[in-house]
Amino acid sequence: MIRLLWGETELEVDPRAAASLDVRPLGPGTFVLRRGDAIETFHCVRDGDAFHLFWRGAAYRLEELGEGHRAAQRHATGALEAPMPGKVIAVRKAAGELVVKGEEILIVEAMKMENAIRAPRDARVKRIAARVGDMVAPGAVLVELE
Amino acid sequence: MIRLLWGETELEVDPRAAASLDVRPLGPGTFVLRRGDAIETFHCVRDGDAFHLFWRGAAYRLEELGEGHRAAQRHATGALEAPMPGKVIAVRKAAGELVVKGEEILIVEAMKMENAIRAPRDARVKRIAARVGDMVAPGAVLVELE
Amino acid sequence: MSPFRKILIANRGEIAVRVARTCRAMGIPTVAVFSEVDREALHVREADEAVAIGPAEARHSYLNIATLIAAAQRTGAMAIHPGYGFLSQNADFADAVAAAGLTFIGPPGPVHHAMGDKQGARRLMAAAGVSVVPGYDGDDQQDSTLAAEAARIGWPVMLKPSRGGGGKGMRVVRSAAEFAAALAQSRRESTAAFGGDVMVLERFVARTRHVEVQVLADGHGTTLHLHERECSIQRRHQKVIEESPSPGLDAAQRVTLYAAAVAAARAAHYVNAGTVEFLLDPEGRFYFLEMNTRLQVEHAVTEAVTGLDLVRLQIQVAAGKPVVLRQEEIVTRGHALECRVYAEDPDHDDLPSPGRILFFAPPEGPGIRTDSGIATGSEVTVDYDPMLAKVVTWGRDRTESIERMRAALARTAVLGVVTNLSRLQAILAHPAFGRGELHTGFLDEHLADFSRPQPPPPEALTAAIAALQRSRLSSKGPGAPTAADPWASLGAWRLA
Amino acid sequence: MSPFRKILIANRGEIAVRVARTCRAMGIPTVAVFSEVDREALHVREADEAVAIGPAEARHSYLNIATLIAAAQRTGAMAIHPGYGFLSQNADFADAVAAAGLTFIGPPGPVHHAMGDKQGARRLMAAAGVSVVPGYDGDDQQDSTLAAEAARIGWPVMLKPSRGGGGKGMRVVRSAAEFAAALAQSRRESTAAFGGDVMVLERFVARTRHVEVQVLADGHGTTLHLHERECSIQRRHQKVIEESPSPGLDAAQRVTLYAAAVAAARAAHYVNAGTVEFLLDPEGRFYFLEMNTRLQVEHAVTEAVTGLDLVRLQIQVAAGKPVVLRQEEIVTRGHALECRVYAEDPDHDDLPSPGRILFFAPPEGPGIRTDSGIATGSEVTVDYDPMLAKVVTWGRDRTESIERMRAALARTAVLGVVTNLSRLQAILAHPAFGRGELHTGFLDEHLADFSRPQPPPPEALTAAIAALQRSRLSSKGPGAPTAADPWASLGAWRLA
Repeated sequence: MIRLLWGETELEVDPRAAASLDVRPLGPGTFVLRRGDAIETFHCVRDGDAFHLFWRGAAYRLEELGEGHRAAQRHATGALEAPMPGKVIAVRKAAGELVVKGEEILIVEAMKMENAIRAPRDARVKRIAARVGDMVAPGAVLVELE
Repeated sequence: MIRLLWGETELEVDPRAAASLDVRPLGPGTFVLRRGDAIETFHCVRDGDAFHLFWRGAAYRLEELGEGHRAAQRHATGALEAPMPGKVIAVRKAAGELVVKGEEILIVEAMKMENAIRAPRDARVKRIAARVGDMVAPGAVLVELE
Repeated sequence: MSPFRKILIANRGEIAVRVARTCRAMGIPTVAVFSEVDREALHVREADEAVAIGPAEARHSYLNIATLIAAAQRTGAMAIHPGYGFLSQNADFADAVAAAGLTFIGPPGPVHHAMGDKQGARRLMAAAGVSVVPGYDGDDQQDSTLAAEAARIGWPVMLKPSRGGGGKGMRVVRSAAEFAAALAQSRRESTAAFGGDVMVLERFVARTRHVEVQVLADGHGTTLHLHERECSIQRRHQKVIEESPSPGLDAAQRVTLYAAAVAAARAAHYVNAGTVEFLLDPEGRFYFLEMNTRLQVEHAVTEAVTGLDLVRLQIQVAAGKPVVLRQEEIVTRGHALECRVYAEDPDHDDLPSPGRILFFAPPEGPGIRTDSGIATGSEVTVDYDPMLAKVVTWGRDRTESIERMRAALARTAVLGVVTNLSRLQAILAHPAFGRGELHTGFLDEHLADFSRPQPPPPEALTAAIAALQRSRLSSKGPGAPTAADPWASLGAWRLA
Repeated sequence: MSPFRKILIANRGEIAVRVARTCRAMGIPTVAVFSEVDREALHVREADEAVAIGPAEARHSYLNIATLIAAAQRTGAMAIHPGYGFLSQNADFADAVAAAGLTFIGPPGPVHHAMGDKQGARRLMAAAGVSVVPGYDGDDQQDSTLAAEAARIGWPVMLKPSRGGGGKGMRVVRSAAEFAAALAQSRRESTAAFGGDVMVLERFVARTRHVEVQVLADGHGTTLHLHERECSIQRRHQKVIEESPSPGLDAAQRVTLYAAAVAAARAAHYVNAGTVEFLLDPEGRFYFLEMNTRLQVEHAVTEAVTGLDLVRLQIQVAAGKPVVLRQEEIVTRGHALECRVYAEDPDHDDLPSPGRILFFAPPEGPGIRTDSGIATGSEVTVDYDPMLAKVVTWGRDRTESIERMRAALARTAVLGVVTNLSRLQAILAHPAFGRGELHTGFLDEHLADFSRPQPPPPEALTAAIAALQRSRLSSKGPGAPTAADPWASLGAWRLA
């Protein structure tokens, strides 16, 4: 079975079922599937280990998982990650300070919108891993809570 | 120099001049040329030894000529060629018959239009190289005149 | 509530795509049909289901009535849209569809029968008091009779297959000497295209305009006109550029014309969308030419100026719904133009140019609509009509729609086959076109020696070689392209 | 005669593309400008010349007045079109352009100055007898004063940067406790986006509609309205879906509204195209909200219903030509909708989703217009607004334009970045939207817990794997793809 990750959800596909399908390329990123008379045009593009799929009006991003690969534990307890690429424009707390649930810890700006990184629970800040002006990638750990 | 054939016309391009141009690909078949501030988006697609170019509203088909290659003598004296792919639907003359200039010798149909192959001059038919029902490729010799 | 649970589109190319789009907006699933060479064609991709209907040759596939009806029944389609061309005006097909318990989206068989051949239509219109071009529409079809009638009418004479359309088999014959060969050729083309070789003769009037009126009748007593289109720019009797409104009509002429069209439609007991074609002579007189009992290629210009979706109206009428529009609600706004892009070489006597579409980019921008049957990678075969796409522009007035069309044509990139785009551009740029001085001989008068292709400018060639160099460089490089230049490896894609 | 020999477009993205297209139709060459990250952007390709204007950060490039004017002078552009956003409402820019002997395509500096900040505009409108939302527009901008005024107005209070637009820095504050933090954040965003942090307070009225009137004044005494747009579907105070006509107005309200808009424009000595925004409360009362002294994002819906090209009109007015339209000639036809496609993740709190566009196919069909700033291969960076494209549909009535929009959105394929297309589809499908029951809290009321993404159906996954398998197979095969399957090698194109 081929194992795929959609968001946090693992999905499986039987490669033999795929091999037996009537799917043909029509142009860059465009394919057509036929099952009897039914026909479906869809779009699929590879992007490193991931691929993007457009099917019946909806877009999906899927990651292919190798043999024995496990979905990464994306949210290690207490680690707050950058939700998107952007620039840190404010840091409100320092290591050792207490934060209450919902309180702003730092602010990342992208596309001219501010996005606050807030405490998910009452906790003490263990480490602030970013400074004002830093460009951060999505998934980068910005804050660790105790 | 790179030698190109456009229709029956031979053209030349200096490959060093090309190498020094600021041309970048933007997508499949799409390129952008910059010279100072001037910018030109154009389309170019390779097709075997030929390539197709779309430049400022006009489309061109060009063939690259190899070293020492000469433009083919496309119209050997007395040979009448199929002007496009199609099906021979009528043959009016046989070998040995006389034809007068403008007279129909045979008819090729393509895209539901009939296209008559006519005698370019008064002559005697040497050979008819196609039969009714034949599918012919462009450039195929259909008739030889003496 | 959708009027039909599913519709089969018995056509291909741009019109099949266009019909499918309206069906999709109406929430009606569609079934495409395809011949062997059309398996990957664009019209197939637009549908929800697709049924193979046989070999490339149209008479065994797109003209095969039994196969088409079987495809509809197998897929559960309740109605069949015939598009234009193929079986769209075939009375037997309309009858067979009805006999199979399905709905034909178009007029019923008897209407096709009455109007679908020019012979009967001329007689019916003359009886209804609509004037027809002086000519011959008799039953005696012997070659000698036709030759005698042609001489009586006076040269030049227009030879027309009684069945058919799209200019196929039509010829102007200028003298008795040419007549026999022309008749034979027209008959062959007519038989091949329409399955019959009855001919009609008409006096050929020079410098006429082709003006037609879109009509819509619902079978509940309402017969409306949707204003006119002018289609005088023709090549080999095939329309090339159409527009609405016509620049050659005044208000009084319009009133007369619309009334004649509605009278013609009523005389024919017309139902669904149709077109009454007229010839407008230099003195401003109208003559009935023929009635097209189907959607026209050029219906998009009517849609642009009236704001109506003709395919939607066709479907509603076919479902038996009365048309709720009143005549006074159907007003035109602005001006629309349509240019037909053909795979024909304007520099070589319009020879068809089949092949693979290596690149296609439709023009984009405000007021531009492109209805296309092709995409990059499509195969244009010798089997069917060479029309690839229609570029339609709309503007507040004729000047603006011409401006937009000129900008649009300059951005319509078709590589892989030769097209008539250079000629379309030349027509649009011609001062006489700008002044609206149109007639069916426009191309012969103004652009007969148009064919003077210019070689690509040296700058373009150098840039093209540079593009190919970049492609080669990167395809020799290490496997995957870099993030900075992700397209490089695609520049060189070869299409053998 | 073209009014300008050449125009520089001081913007990027879809609006720069759109302005270039009208210029092309008018025969006016254009100059694009681009920051370092936009070198290959779509808007650059649409122009005839392109000038680098600095680094990605907007204040050093698209907001750099001196650089833009120098670019215009170097290339010989006679006029500058500012698009929307960036410097489009900047009085200093308009003044500097004029001082450099060039034409600013928009109102002159003093108009921007008067109307461009909400504070002054509120005061001017109140003086002209146009009602404004109860609030505070005073000069005393101390935090404590604003807090006290907010308490006086009564919670909830709307906090708005006096300068700016696009919803940036706007916040609803529900209680005194939240006020200080909200004020600080709005001020930061305002400073970053608009270079100033003066705030205006307004009473927040629930369940209001946002209705605006497009106006056009030529500086020769003619001030016209081009009917209204409703823009009540908003997210984070940013418009998401707009339409014209508004489904929430009756004929009497329209008359009042248009008169108020024209009065507002006249009070502002307005010249060129602009928009007067109103809030319509549940009791049917209008309040002046602000005046946008530029082209709006949503101008395309006005173009669709009026048939006017607003960019063309802007250029003509800027060239000093009187507008020859009469008010009674400006009639709307049918109904138009616009959906803004953003690179934002609707399932994750609308987080921006920059990245490379791996595939983009705009929807096609009758009544659909797409104004896009992207193409396959485009890079969506974090530096600018996340709007990728606008899908505009027109129909004979609201039902038809909704139908067409739903079909269009289902065919708008964007791969590589996450977009809000799923939310747009959910809004269009909502019964309350269909009934026209719109207000600015629509999304919170009806789609607050919209975020329930469904995994791809098993059939889709299997098909996707099949597509990838086919790509791999052929890329392992011999060099050139075969004629029968020329695309196979492209299926697998990797974009690292």
